[in-house]
Amino acid sequence: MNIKELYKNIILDHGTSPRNRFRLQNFNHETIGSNPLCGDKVHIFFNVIDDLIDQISFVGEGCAICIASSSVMTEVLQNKSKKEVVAISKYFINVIINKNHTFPNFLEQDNKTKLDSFMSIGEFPTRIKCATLPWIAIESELEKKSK
Amino acid sequence: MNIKELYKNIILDHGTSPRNRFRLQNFNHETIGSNPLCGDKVHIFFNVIDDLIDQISFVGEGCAICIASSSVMTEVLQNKSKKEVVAISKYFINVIINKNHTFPNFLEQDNKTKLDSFMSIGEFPTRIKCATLPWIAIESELEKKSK
Amino acid sequence: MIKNIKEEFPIFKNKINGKDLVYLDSANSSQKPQSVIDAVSFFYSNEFANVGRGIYTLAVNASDKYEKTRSNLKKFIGASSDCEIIFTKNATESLNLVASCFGEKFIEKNDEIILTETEHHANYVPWDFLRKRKGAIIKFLPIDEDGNLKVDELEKLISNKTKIISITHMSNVTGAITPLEKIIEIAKKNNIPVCVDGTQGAAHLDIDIKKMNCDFYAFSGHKMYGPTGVGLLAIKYKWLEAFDPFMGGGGMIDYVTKKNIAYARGVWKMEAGTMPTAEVVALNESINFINKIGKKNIIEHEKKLTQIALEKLRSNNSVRIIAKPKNQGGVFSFNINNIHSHDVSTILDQEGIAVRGGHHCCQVLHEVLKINSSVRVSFGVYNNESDIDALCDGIKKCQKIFKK
Amino acid sequence: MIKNIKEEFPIFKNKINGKDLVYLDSANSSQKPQSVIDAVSFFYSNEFANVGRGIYTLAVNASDKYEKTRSNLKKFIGASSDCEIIFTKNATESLNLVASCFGEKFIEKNDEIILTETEHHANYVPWDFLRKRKGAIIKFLPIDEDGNLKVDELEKLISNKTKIISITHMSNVTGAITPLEKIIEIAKKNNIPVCVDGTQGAAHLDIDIKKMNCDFYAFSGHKMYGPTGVGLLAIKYKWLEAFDPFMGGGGMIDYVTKKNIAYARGVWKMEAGTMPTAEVVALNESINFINKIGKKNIIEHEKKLTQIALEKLRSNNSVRIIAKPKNQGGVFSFNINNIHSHDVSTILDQEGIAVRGGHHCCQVLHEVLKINSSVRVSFGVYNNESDIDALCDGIKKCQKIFKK
Ligand SMILES: Cc1ncc(COP(=O)(O)O)c(C=O)c1O
Ligand SMILES: Cc1ncc(COP(=O)(O)O)c(C=O)c1O
Repeated sequence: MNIKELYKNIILDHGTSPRNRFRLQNFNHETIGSNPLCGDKVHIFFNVIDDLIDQISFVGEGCAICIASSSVMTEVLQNKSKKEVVAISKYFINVIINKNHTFPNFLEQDNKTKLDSFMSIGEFPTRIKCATLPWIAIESELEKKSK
Repeated sequence: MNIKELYKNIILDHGTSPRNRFRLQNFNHETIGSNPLCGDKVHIFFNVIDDLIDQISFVGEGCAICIASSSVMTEVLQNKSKKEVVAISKYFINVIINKNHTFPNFLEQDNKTKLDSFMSIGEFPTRIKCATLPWIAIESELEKKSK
Repeated sequence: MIKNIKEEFPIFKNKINGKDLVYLDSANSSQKPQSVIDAVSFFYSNEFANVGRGIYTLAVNASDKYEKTRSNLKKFIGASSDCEIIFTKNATESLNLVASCFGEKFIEKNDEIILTETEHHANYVPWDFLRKRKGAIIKFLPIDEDGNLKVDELEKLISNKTKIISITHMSNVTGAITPLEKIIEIAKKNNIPVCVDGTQGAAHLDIDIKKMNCDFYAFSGHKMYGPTGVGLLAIKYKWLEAFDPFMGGGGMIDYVTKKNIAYARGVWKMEAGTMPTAEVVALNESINFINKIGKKNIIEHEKKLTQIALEKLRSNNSVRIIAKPKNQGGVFSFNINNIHSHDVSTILDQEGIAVRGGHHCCQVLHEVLKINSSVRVSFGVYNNESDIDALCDGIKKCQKIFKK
Repeated sequence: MIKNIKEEFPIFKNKINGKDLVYLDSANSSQKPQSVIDAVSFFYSNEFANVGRGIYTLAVNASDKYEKTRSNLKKFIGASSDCEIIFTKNATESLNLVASCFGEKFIEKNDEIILTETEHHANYVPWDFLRKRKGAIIKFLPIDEDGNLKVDELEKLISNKTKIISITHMSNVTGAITPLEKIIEIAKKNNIPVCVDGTQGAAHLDIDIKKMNCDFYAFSGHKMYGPTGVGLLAIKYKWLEAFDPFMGGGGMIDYVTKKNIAYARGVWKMEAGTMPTAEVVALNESINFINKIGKKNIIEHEKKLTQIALEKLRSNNSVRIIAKPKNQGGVFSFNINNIHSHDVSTILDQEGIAVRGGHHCCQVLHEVLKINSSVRVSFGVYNNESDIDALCDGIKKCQKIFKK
């Protein structure tokens, strides 16, 4: 596995120039994901209107992979329903861990490409958590609220 | 080193039929020596009159070497002065650990023989404590009182 | 399979005082098979790194191996998903951890702790700390004259102040196997958590933690053909959640500021500092070794040896076996009339026979049995009938030397 | 002598990701020389027995070897006769022992403990337990912007409530060597005991405990070319006498009855249960290894490498070394502009270079320095200039990959 595979253009782009890295003015959900071992920490804000994510953003510190994953997440989850968020999250984690490609049919091709660019992280076991951190945080927030 | 060297006649005799194993009626000193590791424990009683040990006895539980050493001690220290007790004790410990034979000139030949029969214990390092236990106890009792 | 197993243990190639080594002290610590010894060397020579911290290749692989031992241990003891395994330095630390963390949160003045008269000091002294520090009360489940626990008296000992029961899986002196099912059933009926000192059980008895349904199970690597320096504690997850950490340091924190410290969750909370990495990695080979032979075969082998030895020793009128438990593993203790256990041990040593004399860290038990000390014989997979013959000859030698 | 020392470490015969291993993480744990690895194997293969309990030949010899390490360690650190060494499982346990035993007896509500901003979590979390449990107050001796402790401010921090000062011998992040003489002089003037976290000192700095005159000195075997699973605590005998035991179990008792328990004296009181026997025995070879090369040569070698590395790295404009201590050992940390330490670590790993990214268990220090994490480089005897060249090339690779 070439190291350049890991730091692909999309990851490098989002990792060093992340999108939506600010605190939302209005939000009705927030959640924090952190990895004490390495110090990665992201704080995610999102606003749900009529079961759809209207706005979503994040702030935080972390490695390029964690920041890129958070940034890509905020783009991909725009206008998705809670159910879709969970499905996409499962897809993303599956892509990395099991290289499983059966993707949710509502997922747009360009978003799928963004997510798939994280695939090679599966080859770097200690970095998997960096990528999944924001996704696990948002999943657990949604599960909590639906209980 | 033959094991029979260790369990010589004197040690075996005193170890299985110890002398002076009872609690004195009158005593002005007592001291306890114990080895938590193996459970050996001897309680020594003695009565000092005009700086001389008038009577001395012991009770306790332990291996043949510890019991023999206590028994021999009660015989050897009879009528000895405090100073002589310390000198004999040092001699005994030296016999075992350093095989050092320069003996106090006041020590009777038959008592010396008894003490010297413990010499081969030096070859069995874990058993040295069994033999020195009562001697160290009486030494520390005398040191305490003379402070 | 067990027949040639001695060959896998390099120590038996050595002579002790010119004689073949007859090792009858496995309850103290077991000898190590070549595969375990090699695993330590291999790890240091080719794969060493500290676990859990670095993200470079060596560190990742070391962490994987470390965690692999943990998951294999879970299988080995039949842990269900609500049970975790913490690595400690020995069974003693595991028991101290339970007593300290449980005591800190759940023991108040006059609360009661139930132990038994057969406990090793490792399962008494840590509870005594709570007696001294918190004013707790310790009650001892008694034994009968044969060395069997009087389980029928347990309910009488239990009160609404009883906070925990901590008992050994097998006595390291008499070999009595504790009727855990009965005891735990009574405890659970009364809603009392149970800690099992499994130090003698791990390599010698059937273990099915799930069925057993205990809350804690403590054991040591070095008594199960593994390296020294590593102990284990199986612990129900709910207790892991409830407890504060036992020690503080690197690896067990969530975040640290000058004002406050938050702890990591799960097993990490209890594994502070650099762990016995090589030891944990090599312990996996001990599990493999035991599994290869099969627990069932081991139990059978050791029981059989014990029965043979007891029979032979009983035919010697000067030998008194100190207990006669109903259900006995591969351990028993005895005395020879008028010869102290340490004299026996020294004389046997001259014949290459390693047995332990003394109270075996069970002073209460010896007090109850009204003896000062005893000679212990304990078997491992590598023992065979010729070891028993050597023991019998050695005992005769003791008697000869002590016959005036 | 140091020139060919790498050959004594078998791990360097392996390839990491197809490259020669460049190990720059000795502050985390050091690699092991063949002599130490062999000592473990030899002990298990020929001499293994549990120490301190049996009186048969194997057990006696094992105990002798165990105690030999203790006496050699005393020489190694220049301990005087009023100082003992306790074996623990790691430096973390040593520090927990001090905090717990000292705290139990001598810390009351509002009493003050002085640490520094550079402490490893192992020398902060155990004291935080006392803050939580006893209402103690922790004060931090600050550092200046270069990472030097502001020793001049120590007297201001001291009050009549100050009960203990606990400080590191060397920062495991910046490599800053603590001016212990000054600090301990001030402490002693005020009658305050001093605990030194010597984990980074043991294998890398001059140690003369007697001259240093500290009350406690904690360190770890695995960071001094020794096995995992064994830690050390040098402790003044008067504290050993004053403290209650840290853990309870076999080997640390004087006698035990159902009503009461009396503790053994001396080091035994603190060594409960089966100790890391093989590890302690093998640790003797680590001391021999260090002595063979000579502490003076080691210090010189590691200082030189550090200076060379710092010079080379400073010539790279994108690299920021996070501190600039006056007196520096073989450790430093840095960041590359706009690249996170973990990304650096992962990319370097592909080149066979082992460095650690993160906060290195020093979150307070990183907070004070206003950085989230850093990449740490730490040297051992086996490093040489070509390792530094590899590091510089690796850093350039990081920059290339991150240049869009
Ligand atoms: C300064 C310092 N103190 C304490 C420790 C803890 O040492 P150990 O993990 O061996 O317990 C370390 C190492 O991690 C350290 O660098
Ligand atoms: C029944 C029992 N419990 C606890 C222990 C303590 O085990 P360790 O010394 O490995 O901590 C032992 C062994 O000495 C034992 O036999």
